[in-house]
Amino acid sequence: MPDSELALAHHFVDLDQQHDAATLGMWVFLVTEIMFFGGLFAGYALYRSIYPAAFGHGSRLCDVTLGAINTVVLISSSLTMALAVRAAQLGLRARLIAFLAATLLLGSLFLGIKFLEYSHKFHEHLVPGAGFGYSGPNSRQVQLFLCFYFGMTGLHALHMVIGVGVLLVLMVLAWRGHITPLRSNSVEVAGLYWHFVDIVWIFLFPLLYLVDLHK
Amino acid sequence: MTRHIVSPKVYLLVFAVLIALTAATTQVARFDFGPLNVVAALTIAAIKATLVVLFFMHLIHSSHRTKVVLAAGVLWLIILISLLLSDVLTRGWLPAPKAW
Amino acid sequence: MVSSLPLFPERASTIGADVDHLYFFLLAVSAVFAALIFASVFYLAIRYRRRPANLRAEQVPGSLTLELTWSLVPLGLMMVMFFWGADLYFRLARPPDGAAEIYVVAKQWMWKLQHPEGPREINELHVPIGRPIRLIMASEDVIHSFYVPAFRTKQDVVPGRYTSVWFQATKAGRYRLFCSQYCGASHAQMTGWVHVMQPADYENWLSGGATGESMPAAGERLFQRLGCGTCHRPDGTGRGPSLEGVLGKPVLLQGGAKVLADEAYVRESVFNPDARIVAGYQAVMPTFQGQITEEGLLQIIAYLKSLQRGAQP
Amino acid sequence: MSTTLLEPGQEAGRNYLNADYSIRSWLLTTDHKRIAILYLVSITFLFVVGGASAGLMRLNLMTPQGALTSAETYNKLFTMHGLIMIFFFLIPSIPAVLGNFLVPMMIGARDVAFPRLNLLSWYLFIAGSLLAMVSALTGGVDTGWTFYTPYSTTYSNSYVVMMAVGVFIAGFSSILTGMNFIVTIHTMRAPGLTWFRLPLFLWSLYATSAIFILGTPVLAISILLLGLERIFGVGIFDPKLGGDPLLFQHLFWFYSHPAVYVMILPGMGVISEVIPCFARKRIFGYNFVAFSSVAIALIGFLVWGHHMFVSGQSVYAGMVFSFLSFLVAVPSAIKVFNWTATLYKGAITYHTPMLYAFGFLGLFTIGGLTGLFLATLAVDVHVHDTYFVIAHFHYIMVGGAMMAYLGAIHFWWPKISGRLYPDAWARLSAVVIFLGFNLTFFPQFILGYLGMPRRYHAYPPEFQVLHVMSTAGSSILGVGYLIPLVYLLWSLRYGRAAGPNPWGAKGLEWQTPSPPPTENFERTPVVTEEAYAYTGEEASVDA
Ligand code: HEA
Ligand code: HEA
Ligand code: HEC
Ligand code: CUA
Ligand SMILES: [Cu+2]
Repeated sequence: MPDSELALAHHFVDLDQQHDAATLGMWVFLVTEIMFFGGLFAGYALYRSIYPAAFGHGSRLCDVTLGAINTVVLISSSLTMALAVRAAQLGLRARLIAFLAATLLLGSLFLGIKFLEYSHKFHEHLVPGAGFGYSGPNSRQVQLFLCFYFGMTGLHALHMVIGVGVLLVLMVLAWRGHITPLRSNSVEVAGLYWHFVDIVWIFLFPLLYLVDLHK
Repeated sequence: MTRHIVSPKVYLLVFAVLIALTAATTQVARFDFGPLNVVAALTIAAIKATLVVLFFMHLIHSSHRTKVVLAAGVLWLIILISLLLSDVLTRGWLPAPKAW
Repeated sequence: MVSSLPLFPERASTIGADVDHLYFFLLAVSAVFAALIFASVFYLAIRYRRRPANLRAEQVPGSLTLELTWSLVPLGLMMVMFFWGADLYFRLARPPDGAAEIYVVAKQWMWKLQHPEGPREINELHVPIGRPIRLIMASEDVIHSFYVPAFRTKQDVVPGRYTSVWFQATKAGRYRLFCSQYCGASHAQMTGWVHVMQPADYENWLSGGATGESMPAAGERLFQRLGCGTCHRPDGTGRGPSLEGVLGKPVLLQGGAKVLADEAYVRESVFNPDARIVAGYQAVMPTFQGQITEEGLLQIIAYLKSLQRGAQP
Repeated sequence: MSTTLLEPGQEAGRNYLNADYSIRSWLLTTDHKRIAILYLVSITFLFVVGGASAGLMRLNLMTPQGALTSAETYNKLFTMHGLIMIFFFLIPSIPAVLGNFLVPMMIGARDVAFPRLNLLSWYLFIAGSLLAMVSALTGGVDTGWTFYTPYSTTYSNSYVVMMAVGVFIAGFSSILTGMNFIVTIHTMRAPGLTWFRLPLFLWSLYATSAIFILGTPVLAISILLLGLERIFGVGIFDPKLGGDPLLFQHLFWFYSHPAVYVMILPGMGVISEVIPCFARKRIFGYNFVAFSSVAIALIGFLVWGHHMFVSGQSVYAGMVFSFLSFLVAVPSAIKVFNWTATLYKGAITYHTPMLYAFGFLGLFTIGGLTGLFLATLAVDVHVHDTYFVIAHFHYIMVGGAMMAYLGAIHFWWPKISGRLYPDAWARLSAVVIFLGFNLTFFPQFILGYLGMPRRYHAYPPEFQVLHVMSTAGSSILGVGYLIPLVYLLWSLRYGRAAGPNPWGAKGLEWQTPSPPPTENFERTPVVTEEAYAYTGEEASVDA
């Protein structure tokens, strides 16, 4: 069967329509993601506006260096992802696999560093709940801040894990030669998702790590 | 089919700017501008996000429709946050009565 | 049987009549428009039913004039509703100066009320006619809502903060008090009575029932017991500012901001003292969360207010 | 009687129903029509469950002491009732059943854009409703459908987490449906089918989908946070940490107010199809009706705070929200007037769907107008959380949306099943439902203004007469709902074959056989005329 026939699902008229539907679908999905994280951002905005001091204190508990490194790692992974999409559209299979692998690696690195941060917090008894051990000023509202810290970065990390899973699948598909210029929608759409997750982090970094850096 | 293939140079340039802005936001945060701290942090983040959206996510080459979809998402987030804050920030406005 | 079919609630507060008038206005507008629509639908459906003399519909073009009319006329009426309602709402939200205060603590599933003069009540509230009363309300657990239909007023009682509601009763009698925010198993039992009395009767009741100490006195005892007085000395020589006369005045904070010292501010100062620091002082005040009950804090507030008036209890 | 009709038992050609009879072919189908049927069966069951709990509630409220059930049971009943009716019945009703069936047919496509996601959305729905049922059977939830914190996070001793997960999952099913509709309507319209030739039903579903996309995720995250807080005992709503109980309310209503428009917009779309068909008229003011759907969806997002006028929300925010609530009523008014005007100079027949449409017009008007009472600040202070609110939303949701849903089922049943139902029975049940409905819910307006609070399992004796009236009405209403269940099932076997277009209606879905073939159309249709291009001479089965 020619590639164009393999690529077209039965209910679409042509490939253009199919591509259109796939990308529009992904963008619409990303809008739902914006609103999903949006609930957390809204809560964050509320509490930061009424407890500015406590959010400053809380922010000082975050490791800026690790956060900054992770930002760079994630932005780099976005670059490799963009290059992977390009390779897929041009049909450069070897490059596609290489860039996907690079993205996967960077994504895992990000998760590793995140895990390190979490375990630090855990050892320092900075996890909200019964064993919470922070005794500085505003300790309850600092706990509130840390709820946001864990909630937002945790949800973000969950998205990363899903993204890593998607990358694995794509690598297998690419390996088997199922990704061709006409059948590259999946890579393109996964790229959109990956970049979105990157954007979320771009906002989380200053909002969680940098609040009180000047003090 | 109108799929735009972007040169890797563009991607690398955008990447460089993003890294520079990351450095910038960390540096800016070392100074205290009072209430402008958040504004500065969010502005830089917004610029970075815009770059990612425009170039990595090819919004710049996408249809009008895609742009509207994304704009709706952003606008709705702003609605959520601003109407929420319209409650929280104005709660203290009503002066308490003189009773004592 | 008919006598037990009530159609309209009793009314016993100054604001009640205003709310009812607005309600009648809304009823009238609604009746007119509902009638208009029902009548048109009935008339058109019958007049243009398909029958041998009317087998064929006649297409009519749209009309911008009509569209504008039926958007703008309702809009205009709705603006009347909005401004009228908002004006009243604002009045409901702003107690008049000099209102008498009664303190309310809600918990699953009862209302605890205390008059500054001392009497405490449970699920019953005695108030005089003709005097604005302001309730300052706190909850020990979940959200409740203080609702007296005859007063046409209602306010949620929210844990972690104070809310308040005011009314001025106009008619002696006994009126139902409901908890109108769902609060758990016995939500429907969290009801009581408001007894509206002639001022003289009320005074009698106050002095007759007042066996307990007054709220400011209780507050003062608490103030001493918790050691507030060690830092907050009347002359301001302690580690904290003097609290005499602080309520109702603007306080200058560290960083230059100003805040009006109201009940909520005292609450925050006691439970979360680091949130806002008074200019010229250190953040050394410990939090008293978990050490003071909602009622106790209200007593301290009553005490601080009494310092205000200069009248030592 | 037109001669194109088949006799009972006579098979039409190959169609989506007889394409394959195996269970597997149903459970793994990606055909939007079959998925619609799957939804139809599931939500009908859930409606009966929700209705039965309403029945028990009404029985309990016959006496002031609430003698039938304990307080705990009553609280679980109205929570179940509200949650099931809203999340598992009314929200999916028109969109997931008729929307799934009709969207591709109305635009001349073979399926929705993402058929597998569509099936997934049904499975999510089933998973969510199973969790809800399990949590109900194993002990129940007593938070009210609104899940207000801190009661739901800390104080309730019931299966809140399981129910929350159920609602969370069901939310994703709506998101998938919404995504599918938006993408399908954007990318898969038949040649010639421009936006302003779309049936108004699709405009309303498009607006509905926009709400699904923009609103549901916020509900999802707030429910998720609520569940986490309940599991871990610490979280962002906790007043002990300085958390603001109003935050949850804001997030909840940010979704749940727009969600009420999710429930009414599709119904409005149905009315916009039914009235032109049985009046044989083009709809009056097509553009206004179309844009008012969009306007409702958009402005509907700006008014959520009107549920919080006495919650301790800032007075100023209250005023903003009240003002905006009035604005959002204007597009609804526009629709009502345009529908009425459509009757003018028509050739009107009183088929069952049309009777439901009349019922909708009347009851939605009353429900909507009483919504204005609630949007009026000072009046809402008095009637908030009383039976006035209960009456308001049942007028809109049962009187409006439910009438529209039944109207839609009766309108498209011949298309879905290929059969006609007995019209006399259908009209009778429409009348019974209308009467029973008003007897049930009109007294509740009076109760509400008298001050009867909602969610009370027992109440002061002076309210009894009105409550008894309401209970009496609800039993009539229950019977009214049973009749269609019976004759629609009956018609599946014994109904006369319907033929492609029994009503003489316009629209692409009527140009294909009933029931439609799996691929909907033999060849992609080309659209050359406006929607509702009725001339007045279309033939239909006799009324
Ligand atoms: C399908 C569902 C649906 C719909 C469409 C609506 C529509 C509206 N609703 Fe309703 N509402 C609910 C379902 C719905 N509501 C539910 C479920 C609750 C309670 C939730 C809970 O607490 O459990 C609720 C509660 C609720 C409240 C909170 C009450 C309280 O708790 O105190 C308010 C307050 O403003 C409100 C207002 C409105 C308004 C202004 C409209 C408007 O959109 C109505 C617009 C329609 C019209 C106005 C009628 C048609 C117009 C004319 C006939 C023209 C003539 C008009 C004029 C002259 C003005 N609703
Ligand atoms: C789509 C939404 C929807 C629908 C269709 C209904 C339908 C009905 N509702 Fe409901 N209702 C809500 C949504 C809905 N409701 C919501 C959201 C709440 C708020 C919950 C909360 O506070 O959290 C509520 C609350 C609510 C209350 C207030 C409870 C309280 O606050 O204490 C009452 C009281 O009368 C009530 C009654 C009814 C009745 C009689 C029906 C009838 O129309 C139902 C009729 C249907 C049937 C009866 C089923 C079909 C018949 C049979 C299967 C035969 C068998 C019947 C019996 C065993 C009786 N509802
Ligand atoms: C260890 C000393 C200390 C104790 C004990 C203490 N306070 Fe304070 N308090 C302070 C200081 C210092 C400030 C000013 C700095 C600040 O705002 O936190 C203050 C501020 C306040 C304020 C705000 C005053 C203003 O002028 O704006 C109030 C109200 C208050 N305290 C009430 C109390 C009450 C009630 C208690 C007892 C339950 C108490 N304090 C116990 C030290 C103390
Ligand atoms: Cu307290 Cu309801
Ligand atoms: Cu609403």
